[in-house]
Amino acid sequence: MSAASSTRPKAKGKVPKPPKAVIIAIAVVFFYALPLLHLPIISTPDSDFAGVLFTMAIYVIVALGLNVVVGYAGLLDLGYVGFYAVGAYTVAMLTSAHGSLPFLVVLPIAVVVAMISGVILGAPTLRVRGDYLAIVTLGFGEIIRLAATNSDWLGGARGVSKIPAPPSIPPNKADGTVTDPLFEIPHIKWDGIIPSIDDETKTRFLKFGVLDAAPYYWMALTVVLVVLIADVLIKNSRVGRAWEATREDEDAAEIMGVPTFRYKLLAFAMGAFVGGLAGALFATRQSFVNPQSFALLLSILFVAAVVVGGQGNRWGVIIGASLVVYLPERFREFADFRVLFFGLALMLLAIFRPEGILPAGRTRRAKAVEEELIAVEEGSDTDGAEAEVKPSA
Amino acid sequence: GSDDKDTASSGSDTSSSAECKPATIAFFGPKTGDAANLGLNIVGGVKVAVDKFNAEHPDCKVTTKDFDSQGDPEKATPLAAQVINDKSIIGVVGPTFSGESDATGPAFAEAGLVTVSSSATNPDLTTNGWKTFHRILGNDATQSPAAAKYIKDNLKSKKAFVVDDASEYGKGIADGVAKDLGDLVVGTDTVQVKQTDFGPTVTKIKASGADALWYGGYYAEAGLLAKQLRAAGWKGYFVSGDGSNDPGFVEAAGKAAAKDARLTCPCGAATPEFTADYEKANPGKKPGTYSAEGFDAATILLDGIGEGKSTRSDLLDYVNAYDKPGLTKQLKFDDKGEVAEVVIYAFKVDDAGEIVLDTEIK
Amino acid sequence: MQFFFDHFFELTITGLALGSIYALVALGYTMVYGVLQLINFAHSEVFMYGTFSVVWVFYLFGAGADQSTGSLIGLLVASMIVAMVVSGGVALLLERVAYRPLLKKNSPKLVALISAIGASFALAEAMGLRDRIAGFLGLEGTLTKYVAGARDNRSLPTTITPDPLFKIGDYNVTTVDLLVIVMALLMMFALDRFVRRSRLGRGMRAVAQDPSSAALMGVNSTRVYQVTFLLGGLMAGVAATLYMIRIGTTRFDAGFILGVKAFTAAVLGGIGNLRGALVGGLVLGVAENWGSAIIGTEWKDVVAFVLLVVILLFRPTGLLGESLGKARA
Amino acid sequence: MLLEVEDLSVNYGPIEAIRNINFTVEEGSVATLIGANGAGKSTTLKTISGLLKTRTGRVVFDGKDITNMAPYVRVKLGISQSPEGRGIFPGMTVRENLDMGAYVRTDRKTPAYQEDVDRALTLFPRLEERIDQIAGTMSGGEQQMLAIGRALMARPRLILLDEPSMGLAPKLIQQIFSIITEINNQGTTVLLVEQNAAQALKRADTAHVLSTGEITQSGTGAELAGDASIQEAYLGGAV
Amino acid sequence: MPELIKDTPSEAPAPTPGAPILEVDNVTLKFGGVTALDGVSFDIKQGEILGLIGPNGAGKTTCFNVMTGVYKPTSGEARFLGSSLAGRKRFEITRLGIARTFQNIRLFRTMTALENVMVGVDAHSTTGVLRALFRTPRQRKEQAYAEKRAHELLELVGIEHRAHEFAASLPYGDQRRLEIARALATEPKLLCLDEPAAGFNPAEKVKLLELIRKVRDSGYTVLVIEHDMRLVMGVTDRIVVLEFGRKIAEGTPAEIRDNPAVIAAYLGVEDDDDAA
Ligand SMILES: Nc1ncnc2c1ncn2[C@@H]1O[C@H](COP(=O)(O)OP(=O)(O)OP(=O)(O)O)[C@@H](O)[C@H]1O
Ligand SMILES: Nc1ncnc2c1ncn2[C@@H]1O[C@H](COP(=O)(O)OP(=O)(O)OP(=O)(O)O)[C@@H](O)[C@H]1O
Ligand SMILES: [Mg+2]
Ligand SMILES: [Mg+2]
Repeated sequence: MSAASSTRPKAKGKVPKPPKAVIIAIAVVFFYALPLLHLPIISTPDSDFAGVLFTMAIYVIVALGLNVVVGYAGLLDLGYVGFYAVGAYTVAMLTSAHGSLPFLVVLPIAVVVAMISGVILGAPTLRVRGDYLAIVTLGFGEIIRLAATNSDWLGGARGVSKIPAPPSIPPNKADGTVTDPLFEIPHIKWDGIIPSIDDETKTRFLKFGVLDAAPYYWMALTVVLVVLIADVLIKNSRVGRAWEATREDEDAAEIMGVPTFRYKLLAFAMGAFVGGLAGALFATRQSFVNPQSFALLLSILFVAAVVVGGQGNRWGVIIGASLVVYLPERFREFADFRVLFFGLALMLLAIFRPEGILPAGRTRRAKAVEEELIAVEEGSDTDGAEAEVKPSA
Repeated sequence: GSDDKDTASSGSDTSSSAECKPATIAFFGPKTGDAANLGLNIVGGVKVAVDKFNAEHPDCKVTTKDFDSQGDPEKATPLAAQVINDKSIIGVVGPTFSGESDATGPAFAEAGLVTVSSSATNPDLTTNGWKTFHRILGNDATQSPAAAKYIKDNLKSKKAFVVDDASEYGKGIADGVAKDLGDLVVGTDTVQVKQTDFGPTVTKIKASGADALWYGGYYAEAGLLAKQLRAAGWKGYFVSGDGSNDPGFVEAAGKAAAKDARLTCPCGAATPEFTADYEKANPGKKPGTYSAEGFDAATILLDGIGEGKSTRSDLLDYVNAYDKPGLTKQLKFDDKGEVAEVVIYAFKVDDAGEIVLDTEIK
Repeated sequence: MQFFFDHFFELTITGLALGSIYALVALGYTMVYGVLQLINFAHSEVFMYGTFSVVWVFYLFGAGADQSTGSLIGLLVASMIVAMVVSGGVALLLERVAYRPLLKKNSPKLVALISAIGASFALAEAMGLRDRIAGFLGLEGTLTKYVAGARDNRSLPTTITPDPLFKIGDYNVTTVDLLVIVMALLMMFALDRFVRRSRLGRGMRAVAQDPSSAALMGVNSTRVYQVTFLLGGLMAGVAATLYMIRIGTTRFDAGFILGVKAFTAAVLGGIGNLRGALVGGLVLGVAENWGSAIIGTEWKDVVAFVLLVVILLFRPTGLLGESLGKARA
Repeated sequence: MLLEVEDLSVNYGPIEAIRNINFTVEEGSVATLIGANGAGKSTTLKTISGLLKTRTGRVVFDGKDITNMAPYVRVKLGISQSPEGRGIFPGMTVRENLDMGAYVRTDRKTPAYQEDVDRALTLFPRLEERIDQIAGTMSGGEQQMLAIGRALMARPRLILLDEPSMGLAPKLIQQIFSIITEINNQGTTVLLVEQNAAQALKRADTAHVLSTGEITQSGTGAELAGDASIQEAYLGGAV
Repeated sequence: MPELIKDTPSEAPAPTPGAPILEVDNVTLKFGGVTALDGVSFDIKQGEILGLIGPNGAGKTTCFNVMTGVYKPTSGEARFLGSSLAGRKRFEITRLGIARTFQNIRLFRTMTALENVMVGVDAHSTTGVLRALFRTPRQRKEQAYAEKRAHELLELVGIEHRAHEFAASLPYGDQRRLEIARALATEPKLLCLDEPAAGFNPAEKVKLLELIRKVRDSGYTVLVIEHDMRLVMGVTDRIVVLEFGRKIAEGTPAEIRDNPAVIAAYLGVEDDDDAA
C-alpha cells in the first residue's frame, strides 16, 4: 500500500514517535533473541529451534522476493525455486566445486547471477500473456533442476558438498582452528514457567559452526530486515504504483505512460535477486546442495506461502512463509499425516480467508479512508514529504 | 516424533551392574515421505536388536529415539542439531541416505557423536575425514564391480546396456557398472525418477541387441522398465542393484515380467530366525531391504553400551575398534569408517515372484 | 541421429499413444481454465483416483495373472465405467468443496489455485494413507487388498500383453497403441461436439466470457461449473483406464508428473481450447520421444519445456490459440 | 402489479447503496428511475435481476417472491436486463450473442424464434451487416445496440434497460426511444434507467427520482417532467 | 543493481499557439474486410477544442487508437508536433504529450482514486529503484508533488471527497471523472476524451462542459468524441465528422449543425425538446 498510508493524516502520526520506535526496537530484539530463549510451546520440541528459525528466515526472504513478482506485479511464477537454486549453485560452484573464493565475495556474484537469470528468463517470456507465464516459469524451474541433475559439471544428482561457512568474526585460523569468539551469549532455560540462565549452553557470537544455527539465523534475520526495508521503500514509491497499475490493466497503464514491460522485467529481476540471495544463504548454512532441494513442489510451496499470507501484503507474506516452515516442524507428531493436514489447512485458509491471513492494503485502506475523513473534519493537513518517511503497515 | 519406543527406566537408576548404564540411541532417517519404506525397514531391524538387548539387560535398558528426516537434507540439518543437543543420545543408527549424510556429517563429526549407517552407499562419504561416520555395507564402488562381474561371468553376457535414473545413487552405481563392463556396453541411457513411460529407452535397448541390462535406480521405475521391456518383446537379463531389491519391484513389473530378473545387493538374505524375531518385534511386518543391516548397526552400539560405554567418546572409540561377526557379515571398520568385509549377493526372482538368493558374488 | 531415423515410426507412434493420454487429461485443465480461468491444480488427483479404481475393479472381480481375452475386455469396460464415475465424482467433489465457496465470494483466482493445491495434497495423501485411514475406520481387515502398500506402486493383477496388429515402417503397431489413440480421438470428438453444439456448451462459453452477463441470459452458472468439472473428470477417467492399460501401475502420487505434463500440453495447444488440448498432447508426446532419441532421455522434459517456450514466443496463445470462451462455433 | 419492490436495501460491504426503496411497476407500463451518478439506479436494477443480494426487503414479481432466487431463475420467469456497460460476450459473434439472449427459450428451431432474430436485426441494421463479427471488436455504440437486441431476444415480460441510449448517436437515440415505446406496445413491461431524463420522462407512465440511495419523488412521467426542481437538477439548464 | 528503469521523459519541442499540434495524414486502417478508417486527414490546432463526431461505428475510437499507438495504421500516419508517431511505443506517446480516456472505462480497479491519478503524474517523474531505495531528496520531492498534484486534479474534476475509495466502487459517472483526472495527470499537451459525458445526466453534462473549458483555458488542447450534440456544439471550436471511416465534413459548430450530409448521416431530424 502506498498512497493511502503515506498520505495518512497526522491524526495517527501524531502519536509521539519515540514509543513507536521503542516498540519496533523491542520487536527486533525479541526476534534476534528467539533462538536463545527456548520459549516453551513456541519452540519446536522435536527439531533444533535455531535451525528451524533459520529455515523460516530463508523462506521469509524467498516469500518477500516472490511477493514482488506475484503480489505486486501480478505475475504468477511457478518456477521461483529456479532462482533460489541459481543462487545456491553459484555459491556451491565458486566456493567448492570449481573454486574456493570466500563466501562474502561469492554472495554478490550469486545474487547478480540470479538476477541475470531472471532477466534472461523474463525478457522473452514476459510478453507471454497472464497464466501462460505460470507454466513457462514452471518449466524454467524444472529446467534448472534437470540441468543440475544431469550435468556432471554442476555436481549431478550427487550435488556439491563442503561449501564453506561465512567468515566468523574474529576469523578462524587458516588451518581451521577455531579462535575465541568476541563473547558468548548464554541461553535461557525453563523450569516450568520460571526462566533462568543456562550456563551450559552458550552461543558463540558470530562464530559460524555446524553445531549452532543461531549465528546463521542472525545473519538471515539481518537480511530479512534489509530486504523488508527495501521492500517498503520501493513499494511506496512510483515503482510500486507502476507495478500495481500494470497488474490491474496493462493496456491502460501503458497509455498512462508506464513502460509496463520494463516494470514487469524489473519485478522479475528483483524477485530473482532476492530469491538468489536466499539460495546463497541456504547453501552456506547447509554446506551441501543437491538438485533434490529444488523440486517443483518447493515453488508451489512458496506461492502458497505468499497467497496464504496475503499476496501484496508484506507482513502477511512473512507470516505465511513462517507458518509453512514452522507448522510441519512444530507438529512433527502428526508424522505421516502432516502433508494431508497441510493440504487441508491450505484449502480451509483459502476458503475462509481468501484475502490471506493479512489481506493486502485493501481493507486497511478502507480504514485509512475513515481516518482521513476524521482528519479532514479536524482540519489537519497532510504533509506528504513528512508522512512518507514512516514505513507503512 | 521422538517417541519412546520402550519404557525407559528412570534416569536415576543406579543399579549394581556397575558396567552397564541405561542409554539412548537414535535412529536418523526417513519415517515418512517418499523414502519412508527404507527407513521403516531399518527402524524395524533396530527394534529387534533393542528388544533383544533389553531382554538380556533388564537393569540397563536402552531407549531409542527416532528422528524423521524424511530423507531430505534440508530438514535433516536442524534435526541433526536436535540429536546432538540431546545429551542423552550417545550413538546414532543412520543417516539413511547419502544426501542427508552429506548435509549432517560435519555436525555429527564436530559433536563426536558416532553414526552407523546401514544404507548410505555414496563412496565419497568416507573421504570427508569425519571420524564419526561408519557404514556397515559395501559402498556403490564395491557393489558395481561385483555387479559387472556377475553380468560378465555368471550371466555370460556378450552385449550389455546400462540405464540409470539420474539419482545420486542410481547414477553412481550405473557409472561404475558401465566402467567395469568396459567393451561389453553397447549403449547407455538415463531416465528420471518417477518416470512411468519408458518408450524411447525400450526402443534403444531393443535396437542395441543387448542380452543384459543393468539398471541403476530404485524398484518403482525398475519394475515398470522391466515390464515395458518384456511387453516390447525384449528377452535379455534384467539386472539391477540393491535399490531394486524389494518386493515392490515384482509388484510393479508383474510376476511374468519380473521373472528371472537379477538383483544384486550388499545385503544378506534375512535368516529364518531373524525373520521370526522381526515379525515378533514388529507385528504384521516382514523384514525388508536393510532390515538386517539395521539390526547389525544397532547391535554394534548396543554391544558398546552393554560393555559400559556411556559417553559419546567412549562409544565412538568402541565402534572404531569393533570386530565381531554380525548377522550379515563380519563387522569391523577400516579407519575411514568403511566396513572391512564386503559381501555382495545376487538374488533372482523365482517363478512365484519371490526374491530368492541366487549366489554370493565372489 | 541414425537411431532416430531408424526408429522414426516406433518413436512417433508410441509418442502419439503417450500424447493421447496427456491430451485426455489436458482436457480437464483446459475445460476448467476455459470456463473459470483457473488452473485446476487438483485435476491430477482426479486422474489418479481413476487409475486406482481400475486396479480395484480388477481386484474386486478377482482377476488373476492369466485372464482370457473375453473376460479381460469385460473387465476393462467395467473398470472404464467405474473410473469415469469415480473421477467424475472426485471432480464434482472438488468443485463443491474447493472451488464453489470461493467462486461464490468472487475471490481472486490465485486463491482458488491455492485451494486447489491444498485439495491436491489432501487427495493424494488420503490415497497414500488409505491403510491408516482404513485402520481408523476399523476396516483395514476387510479391505486389506485394497489398502495394502498405500505408498507403493500398485499394479493390475493381470498383465495386458499388447498384440502386434500391422506394420507402419518397421514398427508393429500394437492393439494397445491403437486402442489408446483411437479412444482419445473418439472422446475428444464427442466432447468437442458437446461443447460446440449443446445449449449447455454455449452456456459454458458465455460464463467463460462474462459470468454476470451469462446469469442475465438465464445461464445457471453453478450447473455450468459442475458440468465443466464433471466432463473433465469423465475424460480423466478414460485417460486413467488407458493409462492402466498401457502402464499398468499406479501410485498415490502418480498424478503429479502426468498432471504437469498434461497442463503443459493444454497450454501448448492453447489453453481453453479443446482441440488445442488434443494437438498439444500429441505434439508433446511425440516431442518427448523424439527428444529422448535425439538428445537423450534425461533431457526429454527439458525438450518439452523448451518447445513450449519457443511455441509461446511465436504463438503467444498456444498452437491453436483462443480460449474456450473465444472458440468459434 | 408485475413488479413490487418493498423496503429494499442493498449494501456493498459497509457501503449502503440503496435504503428502503419502495415502488411498483404495473404490467404493460413503462416506469423510469432517474437520479444523479451514484444515486443507486443501477444497483436497483441489478438487485431486481438478482445480481446483487438484498440486505432487507423483498422483490415480488408477478405475485411471486423472487428475493432469494438465482438470477437465471428470474430470467426464466421473464425478467431480462440490458446491463450498464453493455456486458456483451466479447469473444462471441454478433449472432451468438443474440442466441445467448434466447438461452432460456426452447423454441430455437421455430419460425417465431427466427422472427425475433429478424426483428432485432431490422431494428439495428448495423448488426445485420456485422452478424459474424466478433462482438468485442465492435464499436461502443454497436455494442450497445447488440446489448439491447440481445435483451429483447428473451421475449421477456419485464425488460430492465440500464441507460440504453448511452453511447449512441443522436439519430439512434431517437430510434431507441421509439423502440422502447414499440416493445411496450407489444406488451412488454419496461423499467428504464436513463440519464436522458427528458426523453425518459416523456415516455414513462410512472417515474421515481433516486437520490443517494433513497426515492425522493415519484409521480407520472409528465408530472415529474414539469417539476421545477427536477428540471433544475436533472434536465439541465440551457447551455 | 543497475538502474533498470530510467525513463526520463523525452522532450518534445514546445508547441506554438495556433499551429497544428497533431496532424492525421491520410490514415487508412483495415480490419480484415472492415475498413474502419479510410484516408482520413485532419489536424488539431494548439489550444483549440476539436470535436470528433459521427454515427456509431464511424471510426472515431479507432482514430484515437491510431493517435495513441494502440493500432498501427495500414497506411498514412499521425504526426504530433511535427514528428511521426509511427513505431512509437504507447508509453512514449503518452510522455510526448498525448493523453486519453477510454470509452469503456479502464481504471486500475483495486487502486484508490488518488493512486490512479498518481500513476498518471508519475509519467514524468524519474524515480527508479535506486532513488526509491535511497530516498533521495529528488524522490521525496516527486512523491510529495505527485500526491499534491493528484489531489488537485481530483478536486478539479470534483471527486476529491472520494480520493481514498477504490476506483471500482465509484459510480459510473465518477469513474469517468476519474479517467479525466488520470489523463490530465500525465500533463498532456493534447487531451483526448472518448465520450466523456456518457452516463451523465444533462445537469452533470453542463458541469462537464465547464470542466472541459476550464481544462482548455489552463492551456491544454482538447480532442473530444461525443454524441451529445448540446455538449459538442457548446464547447468545441471546430468539428470533424466521420462516417464509414471517411471524413464527410469539417467546420465550426454552426456550419456542421446545418450541413445536410451531417444531418442525414448523424443528427437526424430532431424533436424540439429532444435536443439532447
Ligand atoms: N462494486 C461496488 N463496490 C462498492 N460500492 C459500489 C459498487 N458499485 C456501486 N457502488 C456504490 O453504490 C452507489 C450506487 O451506485 P450505482 O452504480 O447504483 O449508481 P447509479 O445510480 O447507477 O449511478 P450512474 O448514473 O453513475 O450509473 C454508489 O455510491 C457507488 O459508489
Ligand atoms: N478489431 C476489429 N475488427 C473488426 N472490426 C473492427 C475492429 N475494431 C473496430 N472495428 C470496426 O470498425 C468500425 C469503427 O469502430 P470505432 O470503434 O472506431 O467506432 P466509433 O466511431 O468509435 O463508434 P461509437 O460511436 O459507436 O463508439 C466499427 O464498425 C467496428 O465494428
Ligand atoms: Mg448506473
Ligand atoms: Mg467509439
